Amino acid sequence: MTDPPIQVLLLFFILSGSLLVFIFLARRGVPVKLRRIAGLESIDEAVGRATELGRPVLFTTGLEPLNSVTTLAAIAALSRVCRVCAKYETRLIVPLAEADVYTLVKDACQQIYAEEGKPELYREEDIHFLSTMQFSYASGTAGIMQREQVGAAFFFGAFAAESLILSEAGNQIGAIQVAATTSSYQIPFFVASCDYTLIGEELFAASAYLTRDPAQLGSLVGQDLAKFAILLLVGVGSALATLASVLGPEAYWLQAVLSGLLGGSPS
Amino acid sequence: MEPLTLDPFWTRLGLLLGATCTLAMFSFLWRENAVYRFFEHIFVGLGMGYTVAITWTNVLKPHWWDKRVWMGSSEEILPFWGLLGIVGLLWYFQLSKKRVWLSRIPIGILMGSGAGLIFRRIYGLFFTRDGQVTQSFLPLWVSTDPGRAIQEWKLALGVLGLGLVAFYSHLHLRRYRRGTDIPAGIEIRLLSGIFLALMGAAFLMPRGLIIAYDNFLIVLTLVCVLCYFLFWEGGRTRLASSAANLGKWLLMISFGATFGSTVMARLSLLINRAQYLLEQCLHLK
Amino acid sequence: MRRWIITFFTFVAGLFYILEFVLPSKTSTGRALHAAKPYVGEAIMVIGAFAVGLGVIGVCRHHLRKVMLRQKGWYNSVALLASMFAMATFKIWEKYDPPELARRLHDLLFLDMYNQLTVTVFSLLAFYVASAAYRAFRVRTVEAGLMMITAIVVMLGQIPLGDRFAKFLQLPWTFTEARLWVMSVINMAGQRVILLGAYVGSLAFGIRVLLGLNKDTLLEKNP
Amino acid sequence: MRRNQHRWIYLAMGLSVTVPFLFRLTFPMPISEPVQKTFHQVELLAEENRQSKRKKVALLVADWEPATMAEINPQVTALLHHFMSRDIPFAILGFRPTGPGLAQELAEKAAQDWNKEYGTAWSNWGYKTQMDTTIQSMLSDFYTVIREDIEGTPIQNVPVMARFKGMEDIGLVAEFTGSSGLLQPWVEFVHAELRTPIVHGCTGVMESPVYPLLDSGQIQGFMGGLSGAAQYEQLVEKPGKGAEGMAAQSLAHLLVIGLILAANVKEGVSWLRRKLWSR
Repeated sequence: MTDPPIQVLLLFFILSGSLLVFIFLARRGVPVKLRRIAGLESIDEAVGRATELGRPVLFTTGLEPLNSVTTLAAIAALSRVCRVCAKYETRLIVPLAEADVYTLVKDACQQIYAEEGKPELYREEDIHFLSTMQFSYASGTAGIMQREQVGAAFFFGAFAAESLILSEAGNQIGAIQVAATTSSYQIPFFVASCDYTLIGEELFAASAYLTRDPAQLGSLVGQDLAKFAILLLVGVGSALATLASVLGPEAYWLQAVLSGLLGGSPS
Repeated sequence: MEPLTLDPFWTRLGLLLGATCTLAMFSFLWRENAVYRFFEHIFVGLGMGYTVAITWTNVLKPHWWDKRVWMGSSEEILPFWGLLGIVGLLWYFQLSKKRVWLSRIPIGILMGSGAGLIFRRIYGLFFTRDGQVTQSFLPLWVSTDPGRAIQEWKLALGVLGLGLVAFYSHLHLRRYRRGTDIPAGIEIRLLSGIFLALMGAAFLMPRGLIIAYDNFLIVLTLVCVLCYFLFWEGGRTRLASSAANLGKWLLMISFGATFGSTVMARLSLLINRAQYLLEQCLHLK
Repeated sequence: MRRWIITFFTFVAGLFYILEFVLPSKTSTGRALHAAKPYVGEAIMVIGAFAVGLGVIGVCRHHLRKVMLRQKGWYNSVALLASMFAMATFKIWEKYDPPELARRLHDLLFLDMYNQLTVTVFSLLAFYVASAAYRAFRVRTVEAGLMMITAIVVMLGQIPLGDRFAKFLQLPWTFTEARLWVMSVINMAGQRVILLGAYVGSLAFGIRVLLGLNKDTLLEKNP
Repeated sequence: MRRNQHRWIYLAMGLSVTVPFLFRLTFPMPISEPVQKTFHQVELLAEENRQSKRKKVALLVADWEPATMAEINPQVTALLHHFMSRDIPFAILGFRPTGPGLAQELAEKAAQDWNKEYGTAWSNWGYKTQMDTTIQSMLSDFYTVIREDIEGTPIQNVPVMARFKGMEDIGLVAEFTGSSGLLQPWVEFVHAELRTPIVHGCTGVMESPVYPLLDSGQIQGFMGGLSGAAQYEQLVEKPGKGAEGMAAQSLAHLLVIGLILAANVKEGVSWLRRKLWSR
């Protein structure tokens, strides 16, 4: 393992610092307004439609275990869906691919039903731990979707090739589907087969948006700033590289600056 | 372990089972049915059993069980081993109603370790020598180098793309302006002018000084798509939201490309299945 | 109190990795942390692995109840439980030099059933890709149009007929070339940003988890 | 019809991959440059072996897994036919547990056509872990790393390896994999140090990151996906799974493109109808 160079540490310091500052500002009560995220309102709408049809709702959190941040964000969204389901008294089915996620989700759902004052609606057998093996999980989930004729399906989290298996199974039964994933190679398939897709980072924004948690909202602003900083960095780097390319190899000092900018420039 | 000998009975039984499983899974394409349901449950069971087995053989046995030292060499491992077992067993307080909070400790450890690891992962992925950000420092201008001279079609495509951008910004800004009271047409003409100049310049520029289109497009895509992922309403200037719209278009191109290139891999799998069923099981060759 | 204990463990687990990242490996603490890293990783892996038992308990409970009460489809549950125990047994047994029959059965379960099932479910994707393409790539918006055109160009770039087609149309490029260009320029940059955004989001989420600032990570709401 | 639409699509898809098998359809392929270069590199090795007394060995690095078998196996088969037809001795080595076994199977199948046998035509060094360090140790002291072949025979006693001294006797590295990051160590260590030519085979998805390596001359050729295999089969005049599979690929690709177009035509027609109706 190589040590990160000092300028990268500084960058991390700035990034984390801006995140922390905005988190605390937001917790202090500074209001934060977010841009509209297409597909987010669809969560309530989807659950509502499933309720009208008298069909259950399905939510799954993808393949990754509990120490993946994507999964955690998905669980945050799940808690919202669970709350809405409890409110509408709609059945919620959660097939899962990781045992540690299973334990947490089971607990969380029970608690949310209790908080909504409907503990009797919580059914432990509707939280399934299927298998950590990708395609066992996929075929199990697809089977559940077809058997229970779910009215709305949510695929939030990290997915691999099974993304299309899940969303096509939902399509065959005409479920309204919302997907959100950070796995960049699977987004096209969700875009192609789901009604709404949250692309990449929108998943994190969604979890902030839904929970209205000031800490999350604040950190979104911090994230924007961090991304802007990286954007600037790319701009500066490109400008330097352009300059170096124009001046030619004589400008060795420029090469040095460029390679000193981060871990080093591409040769 | 010596390899198993080929035995026609077992081979045939294996092929029979394999073919049944394959066909049962394919029957899902028609509709969900009892046969599929049965094999799906078997599949989930097998997967579950496999999970349990590899968790034991690949994780718990080599990394925990085999490390217990009842006697002899390293003394410091023993308490560590026991402690891990205790922390691991805390999971099972999940089953008790009263002390369920204890099961949150292993959950917390897992979540915390994941959160802490993020730093190194970001560093490794983006900021090392061949990291994704470092690799984006691309010269937008390349001096005469016949090896990297750009092809006409790329230029044409790029110009077409820019034309689209100009057209779209035009539309978008007009729509956007309706809500405000900026005098008509100023920024539209300005933007269109800049793009037209760029387009013309691309054709007129001497060959060696042509903007390296690939690099330019990469940086443009990076910037615009990044703008799409900005969420704070307060930071959305007109330029940013315009870039974000373009970013969405570029994202869609990227998605189309991913979709198209994955088709081949998926089809190969089906072709492999067809080979299995037709050749190995039915001996059609 | 309970909340503090949990947050403490979370924080310490994260702090270890952060310190390991930040402290230079030349200092003695840094060296110690580097040396300890594989062991900590191992320990966390082991802790995570213990959760599998809970999953098994959950599955057994669910399906045993089905079998006991003879609910609809109970025989499926029997199949599930039986295949689970068979697979676990034979897969573990396989490591301890079992008799030939056990190995035959293992191969039957693993190679002839499990592997074939996996590959088959995976290959269902070929069908789904086709029907998703039929449904999704309709030019209703500019976005869908761009997606469709790129997908078609890339697909034509993958088959030999595509390049003949390009020659027939007298295009200045072959589809193979165009595919590589789209993949390595726009696609690459797009994927890069998605990745970047996801990781920056992870960073923020990680910081909140470590400091226990999340309202909805469910860690805090203890009865 | 509308409700069962997806079934018709599935049926068409099923037919488009099975029909080429049943009727042995093949499509002739234009040979692409990377595949031509791969072929050329093997020919160069054959020529070199013909002229010198000490035959150089080709090293087949088998790093693929059952999941990518569909694409890689035909590539390897075609390459092995080429090796055997030109009497090039070769060795198999893998850094993924399943690779050497799969390669061995393919080699035995190919050997039947050319009357070759294990031991005299090729040797199999089996599965090794720790890729980076293993390759580096192979460079410094070959025989401490590779002691025995998979049958347990000491490497020096395998006939084909009798005159083998070390890594400089390897005339070509052919690396096959469906995962990323497994080619780079060969480029970084072996090619950088000994200038050993490297050719590569990968799945279609993994193709685009390989082109820069070919451009810079760090590898000498590669084939990607089934189409690469089909082209190579054409070059060695031994049509097999690749050509067959490619026919199915082409047909299925055309089907998907056709479906997209059909959907749009349908959409257009209904749009037109709405337009006319509203007048």
